[in-house]
Amino acid sequence: MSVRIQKEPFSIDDEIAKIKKTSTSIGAVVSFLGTTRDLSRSKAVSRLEFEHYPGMAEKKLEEIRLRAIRDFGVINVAILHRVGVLPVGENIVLILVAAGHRDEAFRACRFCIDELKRITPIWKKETTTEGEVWVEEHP
Amino acid sequence: MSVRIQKEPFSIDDEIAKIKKTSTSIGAVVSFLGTTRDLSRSKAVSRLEFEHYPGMAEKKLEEIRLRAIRDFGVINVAILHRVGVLPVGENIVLILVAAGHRDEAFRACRFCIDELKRITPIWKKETTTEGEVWVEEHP
Amino acid sequence: MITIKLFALLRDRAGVDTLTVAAKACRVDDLLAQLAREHPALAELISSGRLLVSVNQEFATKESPVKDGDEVALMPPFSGGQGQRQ
Amino acid sequence: MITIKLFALLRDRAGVDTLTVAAKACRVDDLLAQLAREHPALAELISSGRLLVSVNQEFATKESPVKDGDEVALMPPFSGGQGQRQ
Repeated sequence: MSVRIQKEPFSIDDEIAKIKKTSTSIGAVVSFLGTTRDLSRSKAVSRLEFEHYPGMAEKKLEEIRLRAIRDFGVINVAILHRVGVLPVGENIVLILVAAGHRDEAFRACRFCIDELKRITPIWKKETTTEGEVWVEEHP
Repeated sequence: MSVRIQKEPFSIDDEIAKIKKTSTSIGAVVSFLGTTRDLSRSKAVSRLEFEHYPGMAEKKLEEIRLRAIRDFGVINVAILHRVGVLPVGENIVLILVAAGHRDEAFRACRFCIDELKRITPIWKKETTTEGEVWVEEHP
Repeated sequence: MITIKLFALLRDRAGVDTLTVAAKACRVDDLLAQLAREHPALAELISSGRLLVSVNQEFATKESPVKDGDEVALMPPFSGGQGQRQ
Repeated sequence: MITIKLFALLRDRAGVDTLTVAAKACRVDDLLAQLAREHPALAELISSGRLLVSVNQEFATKESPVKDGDEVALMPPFSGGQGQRQ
């Protein structure tokens, strides 16, 4: 499965090994890793929780993946997003783009994270010193 | 050391864990991984060897690293390149860019790999079915 | 029956994650108006115009048709991903 | 003495990775001309104009000065990195 939403941590080395096994023409793997910070809008974050719309979220990620492969001519794409309560400092989202050339890999990876934020039904709740808030980002 | 040239394999998870420890403001890590392919100019590659100019190669990588941090406003950069005889399919080069925002992380990572290829004294020798050749890339 | 799924802030406001409403075939905006009347806790968010709506897990507009048996979701602006400091 | 370091194809052609030449203070192009005369195996590559030259591990031009004790390197075009198929 090249698109996954899960509570568990992921290993980037493992995911890269998996994607490399899918083709022998891969020369470049560009990845985006999103991590939780300890500050949000200048307030200390003590706790983060991610929630998704099961079914629709996976479907949107798979759409993004297939469009990236088709529109940028890359070899393969993997997208992982974690949900549930996550401590500060954890890895949240991973996008891997495997390609023959680096140029298309960079552009496809950038496309995937921008689209993920735009069309994937996932929500983040932050607990800061001022209380809990569902974050609304304006990408 | 945020710039390394080594014979040994590297773990991307370990390198990301190291760079994340250097700041609590990191929200995005963009990475470029270059791997060896089994084909080069349509010929099957059986063996790869990388050689570097010890001293000058590290110095150029550190220059690239510091320019990326300064010019793109990213938080930290790590650059690793392997040398010696490497089997096909191995990871060759890793660039990690840690930043607050994804935009600057993507741009700085792209800058680093372009500059690495342009100004770092590292050479690749490929053994294919047609013999050995020192590769001259024209990036 | 139409199933209404609520997420994030909407679910917190409503106190439940799923509503069912008896509705004839209508448009998304008709359904939203009915929900706002029947569930005052959601009225402010619905009228804000900032919610996204899906019908059977595809994005819908105010004019999209809704019929018996459909799964409709009311969704606040998304915030997945990370990597964007504000 | 000036130390000349040779890499990759240049080293293979010369059969050694380091040469030392007795040279007075001069320019890079003078040094290259002397090397081409003393080491015919390198002459073709030196005259190709495609080599990069460094003096004390900094990139140099044909006009750069070289003096006793310097470390000069003759370098074929680089091919580090990977991730570019041709």
